Amino acid sequence: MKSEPSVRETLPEGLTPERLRDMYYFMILTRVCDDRGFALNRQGKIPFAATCQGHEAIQVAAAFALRRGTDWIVPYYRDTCMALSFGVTPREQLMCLFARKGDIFSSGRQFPNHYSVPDRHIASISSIIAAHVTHAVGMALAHKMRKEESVVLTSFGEGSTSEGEWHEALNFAGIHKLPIVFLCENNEYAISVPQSMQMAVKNVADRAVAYGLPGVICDGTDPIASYVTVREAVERARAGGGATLVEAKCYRAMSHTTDDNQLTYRTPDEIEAAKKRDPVPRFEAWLADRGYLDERSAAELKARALAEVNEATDWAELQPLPTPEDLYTHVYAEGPLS
Amino acid sequence: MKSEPSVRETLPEGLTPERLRDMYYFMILTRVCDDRGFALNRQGKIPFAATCQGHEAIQVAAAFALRRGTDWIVPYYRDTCMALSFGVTPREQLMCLFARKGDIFSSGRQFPNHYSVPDRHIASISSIIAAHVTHAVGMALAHKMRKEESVVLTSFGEGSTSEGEWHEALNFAGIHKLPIVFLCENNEYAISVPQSMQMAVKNVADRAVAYGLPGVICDGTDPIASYVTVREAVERARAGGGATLVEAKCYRAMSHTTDDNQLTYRTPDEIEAAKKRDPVPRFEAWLADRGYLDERSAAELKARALAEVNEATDWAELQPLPTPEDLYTHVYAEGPLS
Amino acid sequence: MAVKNLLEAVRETLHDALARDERVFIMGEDVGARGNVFLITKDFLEEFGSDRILDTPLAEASIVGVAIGAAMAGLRPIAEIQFADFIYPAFNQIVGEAAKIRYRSAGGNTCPLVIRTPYGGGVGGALSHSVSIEALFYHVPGLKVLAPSTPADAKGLLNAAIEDDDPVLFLEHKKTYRLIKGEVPSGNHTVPIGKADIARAGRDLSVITYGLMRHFAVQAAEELIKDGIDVEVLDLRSIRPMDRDAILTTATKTRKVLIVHEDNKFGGVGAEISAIIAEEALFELDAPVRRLCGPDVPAMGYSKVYEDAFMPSPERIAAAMRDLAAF
Amino acid sequence: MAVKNLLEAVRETLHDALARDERVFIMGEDVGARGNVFLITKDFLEEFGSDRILDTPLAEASIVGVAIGAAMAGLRPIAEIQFADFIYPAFNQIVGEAAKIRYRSAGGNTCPLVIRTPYGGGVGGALSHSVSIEALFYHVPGLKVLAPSTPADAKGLLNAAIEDDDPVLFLEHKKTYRLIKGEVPSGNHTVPIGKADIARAGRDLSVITYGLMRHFAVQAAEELIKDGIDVEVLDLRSIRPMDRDAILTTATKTRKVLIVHEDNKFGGVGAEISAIIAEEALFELDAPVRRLCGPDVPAMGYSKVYEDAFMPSPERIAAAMRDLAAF
Ligand SMILES: Cc1ncc(C[n+]2csc(CCOP(=O)(O)OP(=O)(O)O)c2C)c(N)n1
Ligand SMILES: Cc1ncc(C[n+]2csc(CCOP(=O)(O)OP(=O)(O)O)c2C)c(N)n1
Ligand SMILES: [Mg+2]
Ligand SMILES: [Mg+2]
Repeated sequence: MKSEPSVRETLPEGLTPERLRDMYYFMILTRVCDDRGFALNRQGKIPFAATCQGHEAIQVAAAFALRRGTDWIVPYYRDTCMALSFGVTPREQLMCLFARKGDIFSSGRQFPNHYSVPDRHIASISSIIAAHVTHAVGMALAHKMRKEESVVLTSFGEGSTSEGEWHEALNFAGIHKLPIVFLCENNEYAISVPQSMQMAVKNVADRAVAYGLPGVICDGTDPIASYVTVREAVERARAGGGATLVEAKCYRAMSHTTDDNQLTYRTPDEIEAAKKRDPVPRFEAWLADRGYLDERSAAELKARALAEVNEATDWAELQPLPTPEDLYTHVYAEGPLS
Repeated sequence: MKSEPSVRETLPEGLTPERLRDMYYFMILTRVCDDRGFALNRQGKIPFAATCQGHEAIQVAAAFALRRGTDWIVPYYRDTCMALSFGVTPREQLMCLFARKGDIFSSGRQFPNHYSVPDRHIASISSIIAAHVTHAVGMALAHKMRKEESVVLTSFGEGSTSEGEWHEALNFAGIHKLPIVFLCENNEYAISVPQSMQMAVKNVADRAVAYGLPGVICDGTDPIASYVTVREAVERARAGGGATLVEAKCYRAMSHTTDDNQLTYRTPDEIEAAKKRDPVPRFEAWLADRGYLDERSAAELKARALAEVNEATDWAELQPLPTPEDLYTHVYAEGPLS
Repeated sequence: MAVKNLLEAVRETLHDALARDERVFIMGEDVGARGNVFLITKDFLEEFGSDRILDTPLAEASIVGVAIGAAMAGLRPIAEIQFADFIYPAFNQIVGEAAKIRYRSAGGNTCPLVIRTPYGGGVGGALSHSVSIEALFYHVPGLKVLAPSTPADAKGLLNAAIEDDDPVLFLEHKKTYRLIKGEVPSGNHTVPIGKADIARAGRDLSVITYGLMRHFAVQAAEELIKDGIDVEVLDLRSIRPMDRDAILTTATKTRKVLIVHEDNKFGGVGAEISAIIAEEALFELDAPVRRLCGPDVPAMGYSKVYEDAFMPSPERIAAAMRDLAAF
Repeated sequence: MAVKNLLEAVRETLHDALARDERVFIMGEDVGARGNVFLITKDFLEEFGSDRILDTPLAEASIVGVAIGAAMAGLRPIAEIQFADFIYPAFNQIVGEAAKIRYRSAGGNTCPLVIRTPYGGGVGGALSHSVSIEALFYHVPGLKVLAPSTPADAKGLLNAAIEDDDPVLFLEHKKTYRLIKGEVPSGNHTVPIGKADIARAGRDLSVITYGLMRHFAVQAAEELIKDGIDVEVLDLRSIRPMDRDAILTTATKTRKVLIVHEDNKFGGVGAEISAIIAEEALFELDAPVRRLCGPDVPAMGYSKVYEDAFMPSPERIAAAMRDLAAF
């Protein structure tokens, strides 16, 4: 860590040294959870895990830019850090990794990271890319109809913007000036397909004009810049200014999932180079430089994160599996029919 | 008709006085066919007809801007004038109106104006809005793969641009720089839904940037301006410059179809005002002013158009209907199965 | 009770639901100023305002997708697909999403959504405005699929659908809109989902059907009774869930079953009806389980010749009944 | 003949078709550098170039729609949907368009298109990577639906599909990719579309099935023969067109039929199989036509407990066989 004298500066509205440390904590907590998922997979304890490494900054920023208890998120499968920063606990995260009966997102029915915690304002998604974006729009429509203050933030990758449903969602939100933020986490790849084969434009944000929406870009590896950008979009939505398309430039630091092998489509050099963009050590250095975080408290936070995740792992592993009878629950309100 | 001395001027490349008169002829021929469809419907002789009144200029211009025998069109149900200008005969048009067995587009299976004349480079469409746009893209892809000179022009209304498939089509064409022209005939309505409830942008052409395509606008009621605009797009495509989104501003001068009643959603004043934009008399005056057309030849052409359509009507009406057995043809190459 | 046609019954039901429950709203193409292409929502825009009578963009996936989101947020959307032929672009939202939301979230999220759409032929709709879609959806767990045939059932089942806590696909046969009239109970009349209706009681053979064909079957039955052949007609009304008991009861009662639907035969709803009987009542039968259905061609065409050749008619149904009775 | 697993058979067939016929090309998500998520198109990009091995945008409707246009223009596209669960957004293009192009244009346009997709469970695919989709498509006239279960049939039917002049949906069961090995004829081996295969001849009862379940059924049959119960196993291979003759032949031969498929029971392919028998061979049967299928719940879940509870197993199939044999 650099040893320059610490620089104090005025923080963006809504951020305090306290909250900065919280943001940092959720980033490292996420990193431990993320590594844990891949480790459990290697140990053969779970069949599958996805990563969000490289996306932590924009995700924690998005969660912090929203008003908890009022606003909603409709995240996608890569949003571990957004979820943990929006109220999901490490135990809940590990329960879905272990697909236990007590997994509150889906009772072990969906792949990990398919969050659903209605009472904490996190809506359910499937694995079908972009299908949740129109749902987020419908939720925002309901909030507007009921004259509620709530803003909806929904996220997706840059590849998802190729889906027809994504187009229909943004078009609808633009027409009705809905209180929603469309967050694109542009990590340059859709599994193996690079952005250049996904679209003919340089920025996903360039697509906003087609819907009469502002399109803004931020460095998705910088939590402060990301926070400022998302917050502005959220408050515009809350003030009746309608939707915004936010593009956060980031990078997927690992293979798409434990089922993928990134070396089949990108070079070791590219992967190495990307490591320099890792948001976690960079934010830690930024905080330290400014005296928001000293080595001791950083070490403490890391220890706490590790302890939390260890505890959650041991606990979740011991929780009961679903039973064969559980296959038949929640088909219809009345139970299984026909 | 005004009696000023006639003004000669240089014509856009590809146009001659001869071709101008041909364009005019196809416009009036179309108008007679169009009125005939509605008249036959009122007489109870056919159950359904659609109109293209108000769209004639852009449609004839598009057909003339293409290279017959080389280029392809994938038109939509409103493109009567484009079809007649691209080789469809009045007899063929009346055969589809009467749903006769000999209807070459579909043997009386589809609604009128669902053209399909492969040997004249007109591809088949269904009634499912925007579904044909990806097909046009696939045809352009095939032409590019085979290194052919052909350009594909596909058309649709402004409402069609809301469909997800439309987005996917333009995105694909943009990525692969395909030789295709996307022609939007913006008549301000999708049945009863005005453009303002269809999209949050003023111009459909504004959507082109989302696909890295040029988006250009022309007065779709002016055949010359339309010709120049489409031709430039066609030649850009042929030269390897990729796709263009052309927006032709026009107006649907009548109800959506014989099943619709425009008075439920637009005022008599609006309808009256739009009459001033009728492309046919305006082009006739333009030609006359410049001495390309005198009253006598205009009258001759009108008489010829009426005679052609009368002959086609009488002839088509006498053609045999499909037989019940015809229900079973062309299900699979091998015939009906299972 | 007032006599109404099926279209009026649907219109009245939608109107009363909008007036009764502020969570209810309607979204679809041309449902506003135009009042829907069949005029089902005529004047609703003036009465309920553009917030609750939403003219949507021309985009079916988002019509359903946005409605799903609104349903997840606690509203009771009634989404309209202008013609059943145009529901295909929304297939992902209906089958991949709506049907699985409760299940995938273990009950955390729900999707109380009604999707209304006019289907079927006989009105000159040509290749792309005549399709029957029930067989493309009735296989999907998590969905309910209703196909009422009388104005009273249209009202009763539509009310039940609106009150239901799960997604319901509500199919309205275009030909029944003005052709079929009947008494409609006033007030908030509901018909339980999943219960078939004996349209005509009989002793000699059973016709199991739904939608427009219920009426054609009853018409044919009235012909046959003149020759002393007494046909029972069972109208399923609800295709998923399906009334197994009613199917098995009529099959074992008359011991001869003819299944009739307009949709293509192969893999149609009739296949499941027949399979239920073959599994549960095989030895109660005196004749093979027959199916009279639309032929296995992609669609009925625009020419009336095609339409007539495609659709089962009262005459063809009567002939099939006689045939089976004589077996 | 070389012994290969089903994945290798598909890969070899695609490779040879690309080498043989320049009209053939492959388009889909991650089929290029990645070589498909199961590595089926591994190294194709290097060998055939990016013109013929097309990494598409993440947009299924256009994967199929663009392939349709290319097919209309005379090419022979092989479109890949990465997982069957993601074919829903392309439903309109497959059902509304591809299936009707020849018919609607009275033969003027054709659509020689192959759509390949991996389906089915048993590989930990969770709720959205395990679905069976055959019942959502086999009802559609104009389409062909194939579901091979052996490497040899995968090759033979895929070649037949590529040569076919109409759209073919080609279903590859994920679990068979590496599990199922067998001899694969070299060269341009084809298997006729619409012909079932007797996987095991037997006297006492017939199992009619397809896909992975063919192997589970044969396995179960080998158990039962130890007790002297001799089971015939018919593998449909082609779901549309369906081999009615083979179905009726085995049904009338053993007089007892058990239908087995992994897909949900209600409205599944088994319904049509049963209905064909109930219509044509009812009085040749000594037992009800039974169906052993996936339960009527939206999906199998991520936990292996759900997968095991959902999928018919050799043990469950054997039990159902014993039950029926004892009837
Ligand atoms: C409709 C659909 N098609 C394909 C897939 C398979 N798939 C899962 S993730 C993915 C790539 C997504 O890329 P992007 O949207 O950029 O998000 P990222 O994973 O890069 O964060 C694909 C193709 C899917 N889940 N859903
Ligand atoms: C997928 C689909 N949805 C709905 C319809 C019904 N419909 C037919 S034409 C039309 C309006 C089309 O408007 P636009 O694209 O602007 O073309 P225009 O008719 O104005 O030329 C609608 C909604 C359809 N044919 N297909
Ligand atoms: Mg990405
Ligand atoms: Mg329009």
